[in-house]
Amino acid sequence: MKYKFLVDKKVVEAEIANSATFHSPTEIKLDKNKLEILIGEVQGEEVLSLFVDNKLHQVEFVRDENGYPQGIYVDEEFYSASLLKIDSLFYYKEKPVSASKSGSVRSFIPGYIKKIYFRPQDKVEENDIVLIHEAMKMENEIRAPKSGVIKSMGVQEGDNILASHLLFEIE
Amino acid sequence: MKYKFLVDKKVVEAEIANSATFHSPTEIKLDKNKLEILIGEVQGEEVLSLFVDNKLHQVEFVRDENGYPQGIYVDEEFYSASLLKIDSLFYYKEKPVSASKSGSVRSFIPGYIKKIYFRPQDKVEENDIVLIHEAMKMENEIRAPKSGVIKSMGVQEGDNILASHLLFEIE
Amino acid sequence: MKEKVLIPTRGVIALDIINSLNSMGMETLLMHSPEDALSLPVKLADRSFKFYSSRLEDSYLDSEAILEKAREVHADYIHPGYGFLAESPEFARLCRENNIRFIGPDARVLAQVEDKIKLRQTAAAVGLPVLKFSELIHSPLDCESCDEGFTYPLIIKPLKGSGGRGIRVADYRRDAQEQVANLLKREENARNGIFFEEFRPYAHHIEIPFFRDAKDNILFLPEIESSIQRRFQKIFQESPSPNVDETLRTSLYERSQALLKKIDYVGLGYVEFIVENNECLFSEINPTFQINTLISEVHLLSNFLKKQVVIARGELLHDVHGVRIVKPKHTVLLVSLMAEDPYNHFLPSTGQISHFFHYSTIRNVFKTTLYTGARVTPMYDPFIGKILTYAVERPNAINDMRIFLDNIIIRGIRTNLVFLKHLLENADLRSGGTIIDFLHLKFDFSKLKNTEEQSLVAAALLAADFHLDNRKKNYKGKLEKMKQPGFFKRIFSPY
Amino acid sequence: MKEKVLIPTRGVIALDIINSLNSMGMETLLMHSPEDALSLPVKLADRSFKFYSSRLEDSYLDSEAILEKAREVHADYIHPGYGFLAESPEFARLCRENNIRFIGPDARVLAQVEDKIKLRQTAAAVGLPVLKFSELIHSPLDCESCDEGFTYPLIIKPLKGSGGRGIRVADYRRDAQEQVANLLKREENARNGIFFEEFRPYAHHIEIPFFRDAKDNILFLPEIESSIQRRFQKIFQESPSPNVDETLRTSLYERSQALLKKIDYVGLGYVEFIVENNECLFSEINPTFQINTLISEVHLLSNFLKKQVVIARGELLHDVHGVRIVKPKHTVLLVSLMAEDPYNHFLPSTGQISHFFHYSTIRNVFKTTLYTGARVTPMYDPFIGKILTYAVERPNAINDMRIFLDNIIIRGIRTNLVFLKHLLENADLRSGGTIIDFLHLKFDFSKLKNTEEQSLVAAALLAADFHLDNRKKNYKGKLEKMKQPGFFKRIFSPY
Repeated sequence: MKYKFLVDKKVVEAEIANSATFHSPTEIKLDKNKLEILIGEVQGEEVLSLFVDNKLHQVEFVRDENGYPQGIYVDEEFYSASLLKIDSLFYYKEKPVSASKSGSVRSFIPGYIKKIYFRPQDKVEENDIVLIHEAMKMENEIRAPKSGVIKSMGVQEGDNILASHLLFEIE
Repeated sequence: MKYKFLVDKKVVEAEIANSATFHSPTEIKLDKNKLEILIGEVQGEEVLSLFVDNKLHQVEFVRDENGYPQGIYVDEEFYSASLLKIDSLFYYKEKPVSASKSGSVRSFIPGYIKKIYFRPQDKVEENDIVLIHEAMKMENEIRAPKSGVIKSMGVQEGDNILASHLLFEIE
Repeated sequence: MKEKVLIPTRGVIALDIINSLNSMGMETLLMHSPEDALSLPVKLADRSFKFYSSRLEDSYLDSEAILEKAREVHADYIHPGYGFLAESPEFARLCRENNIRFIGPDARVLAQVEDKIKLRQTAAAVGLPVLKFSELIHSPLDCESCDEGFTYPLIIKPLKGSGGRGIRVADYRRDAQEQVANLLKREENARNGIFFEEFRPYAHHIEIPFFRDAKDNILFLPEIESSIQRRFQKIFQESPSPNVDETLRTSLYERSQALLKKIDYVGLGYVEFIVENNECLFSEINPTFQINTLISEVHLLSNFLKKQVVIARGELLHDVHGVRIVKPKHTVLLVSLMAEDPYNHFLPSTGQISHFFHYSTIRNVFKTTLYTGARVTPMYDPFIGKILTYAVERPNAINDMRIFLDNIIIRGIRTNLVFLKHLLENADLRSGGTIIDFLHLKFDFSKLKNTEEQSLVAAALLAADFHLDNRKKNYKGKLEKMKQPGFFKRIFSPY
Repeated sequence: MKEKVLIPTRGVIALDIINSLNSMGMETLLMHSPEDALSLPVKLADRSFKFYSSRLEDSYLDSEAILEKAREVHADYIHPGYGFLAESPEFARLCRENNIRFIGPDARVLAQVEDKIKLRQTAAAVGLPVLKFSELIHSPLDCESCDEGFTYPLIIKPLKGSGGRGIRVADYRRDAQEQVANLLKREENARNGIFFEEFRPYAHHIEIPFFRDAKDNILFLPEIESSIQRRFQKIFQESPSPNVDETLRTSLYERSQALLKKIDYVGLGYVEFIVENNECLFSEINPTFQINTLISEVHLLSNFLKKQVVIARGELLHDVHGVRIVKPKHTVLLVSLMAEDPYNHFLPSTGQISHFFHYSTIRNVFKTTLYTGARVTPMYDPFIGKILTYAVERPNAINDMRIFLDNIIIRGIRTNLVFLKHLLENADLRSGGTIIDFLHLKFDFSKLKNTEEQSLVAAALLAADFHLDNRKKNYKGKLEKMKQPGFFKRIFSPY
């Protein structure tokens, strides 16, 4: 089988014998190079160790909600990646539609509401600082995405919130 | 409520207020002494931290198959223990019958069969060394519990075995 | 009867304090927020007491609650760590009034070092060249007058406060005005004011650690260079500095001595200088026990905190008469482990540690709050550990550090480990060219990835993953569309 | 092009070797048994290769398989660790024939130290008092003649072999005969024979670590006392020994030098003496890299293995001309962490590590194969780690060790940690009274538990457990008979 990937903006083609299970050292052709992959210990479904050219690697796959690769960590280093082709069949990936309503603002990381400068029904100008969202030592000034009226406040000063918590809505 | 325990051959009586849940610091009377117990973090059913007089302890309960205490590890130190009395009602514990057939010999810890000196049908005298069972660096000489004939061998030289594996039977 | 020390602080510094005090045979009583109930300090302290809330004002900053507990448990001392109440003259005064020894300089000294502008004026008065600063700023309008004689970019600093909190860099006046406006929204800044300070990207940040007692006996330790910072947090520190020669060193000590005598500083502290070419400009004094105290302990070969306690007792440094300067036998390095994702703009990364492993080696110390199962919460500082190595030759210390970083595995959160590894391979760092704006001027963040060879390994693994998945599917006789591709578990870790 | 070192060994020693070689910029190629596939060395080595079976004869003792792999990967060196093939003249010879450098003394030297009786005769010939030994024993019948002039208890030792394997103590002749009979059942003992040796319970076991090159240059390191042993495994080691004064030290060095010159020993080794009063009797020479090499590294402040490699290259010790004796600046302590249950006759304890945690401090090293998730198998040695501390003052080193042990948490198996903690609090140990039969004569195993206070805590916890259980039951309205009493989970661990 042939697989074509985009790895950090470089196209790489990999060829693997159909029969390969990697339970014995198995060669993968990569463009002009060759690498040998071997699965070490297995526990039930889970692979506990994996060798490339007899070198043990720490590997972490980052997949999208459909399970397709978005990237991979190899020994802590991250490589963006996407699948282009399997053998001759092209592979099209449908982007998930993100469900963000304009005017409603959510936290992008967990944190702590340090200060709030407006109350519901207050008028705000686009780019006004509505509140200070502190995550660890960083103070993030959360600004109004557009001018309008504060419809609702999702937080109070002193709240600890998780990521994508509704902070406020503007109408 | 009053509880009476045998802890390392010493009888100790403990008194606890019926309502005690230890979610707030709660006193336990022990003979002439007092200790305060507090449950710290809880995760679901599991208690993650436990304080005695504000000191965090690592605790491990050793229970018999009925769940009754046989001992307890406190900060790695072991205390044999058994319950004698709850309030006025005495508590009798029924000993489990151990199912060891005389003549059949089992390994008491996991290990490796280093050497076997007899074959099935061989005559053995009581106390003859039948095989060498090696666990880590220790060689354990496994002897015949009685005189007789080796009825069966449960192992071969070089076997790795687990605890209570049948080693051999004598008739 | 053991002496009791109440420790109302958290994190790595709490670990340092507990560990030192335990080895001194003192009883360690920790106060911790509910958020920190499962933290390592709670596990290592002799006893621990929970604040009722995790809000800073109701926990580590609640001097009332702390003093009440101190009275209740009959604490002999309070060690405030750093940050929080450690620099508060008010708190030091309250401790004295309650007959509890505050481990740190007394209220008088803390008040003197708290006001950064006054302190520089005092320093200038005794002949020290000081880092250029502006008039006090109380409104965005002040910027126009105050930035006179400064060139942008410049630094905006609150008059009081510490730990890099609230420090900003402004690239041009309008930027300055905006940032000043925002900074002044914070009540304490509005009250105390803020000021401008010159920004010297090519200079070095040098600290002189010292102990001084009431009889003007001073113990000086080898200078620490902590130029390399991110968001004004120290990332890489070393001692002695490769950028300080004997002449400069001597004058750093002399100037420090003059200033300390002038303000009659008693206790542990760090005199901070900005050094460029042969200029060394006084910046400020840090009056607290610090992360990098560990560096000085290696030079001193003894427990630093012991001396802090001696001075808190009002005694003299028994092994110092006049000025004693400790000469370095090693180059000591210290890097900061942060719960930040280097692949996502160094945003804080929080969660539970699913795997934690490190393999300790000789001449190396790793102090961290992490353990398998620990939680990193968004409540606090992303600083989660420090790693120290030392060797006679600087390059060996750097190599040892580099190798040790490979022997640390952390799963469950993202950390700056990769970043640190690349930092330690940076040619300018290895040649000693550590400067204040190092990360912008000398470090290539795009380098954070990808040797050619490694990306091939990545590709091979991706292919293997898909291939095994295909086989699985074929085996199950489902060839058509892959529903959930990927054979390997999402997180796959050999440790 | 990195030089390649093949490492056909396991456990802590493999970690030491991999770590040292990595820091020397050499490529580490590990060979491991299937049983060890998830072990730490596999994770830390550059590359690793699996033996096809876990039987010793087919793995770490399979010189054929090892040499074949060495040829296949073009290894420049083989480091055999200790035990296994490290002391085999045959294997050293095979390495040479295959043009692979064996890191250790050559076949000639190994053959000379292998035969313990011949070696003592050689030592006696150059004027060293030696530990009393008997004729060679080939049958239980020999005991009667051989124990002449000995007083029971005496020691029974195989002529060849190492690591405490096969060593026994006999309390009276009949006992000796039985044990001899059993020992002779082992083929190698039957072939090589065994012998008696005097047992001196109040003596000290002293080792002199050294490097010697082909030009008779010798580097001597401070002596190591390793008197305290269990089942002939070293438990507590320290250097320098509190029982060796300057005069004695000098004669230990002089005698070692004379013997080493006589047998023209080239490489790293340890000369072992039994010291009692002012007598010091030569016992044997250990020719391998060892667990306690770490102690010498602290004294030397440098990588020990580097010198081993230099000599394996056939070069001279570049920094030693004539005799160089390293003077100790610290007292260094080393304790052995064993997977043994101190509450069950120290039987080996095996299983998977559910929690592993240690908090590292300064002047302290913890080398262990443990990590959360690791498995301790019954296949091998229960030795799972070593802990080192050092300080200028011996009592401080002991205190640091004691405190550090409290900062280690291991769950899933039983270890000798409690035993070590009590050992470090033993008054005789603290006063330096470390003798060979220490554990029988000076250590109270019943002390392994139970301060009064602690057993009250135990009782309180038991009561709380039952009490909460009662409440639960009442709440559920079941008051009659308790089916599964106990509220807390069976294993309850705050870490």
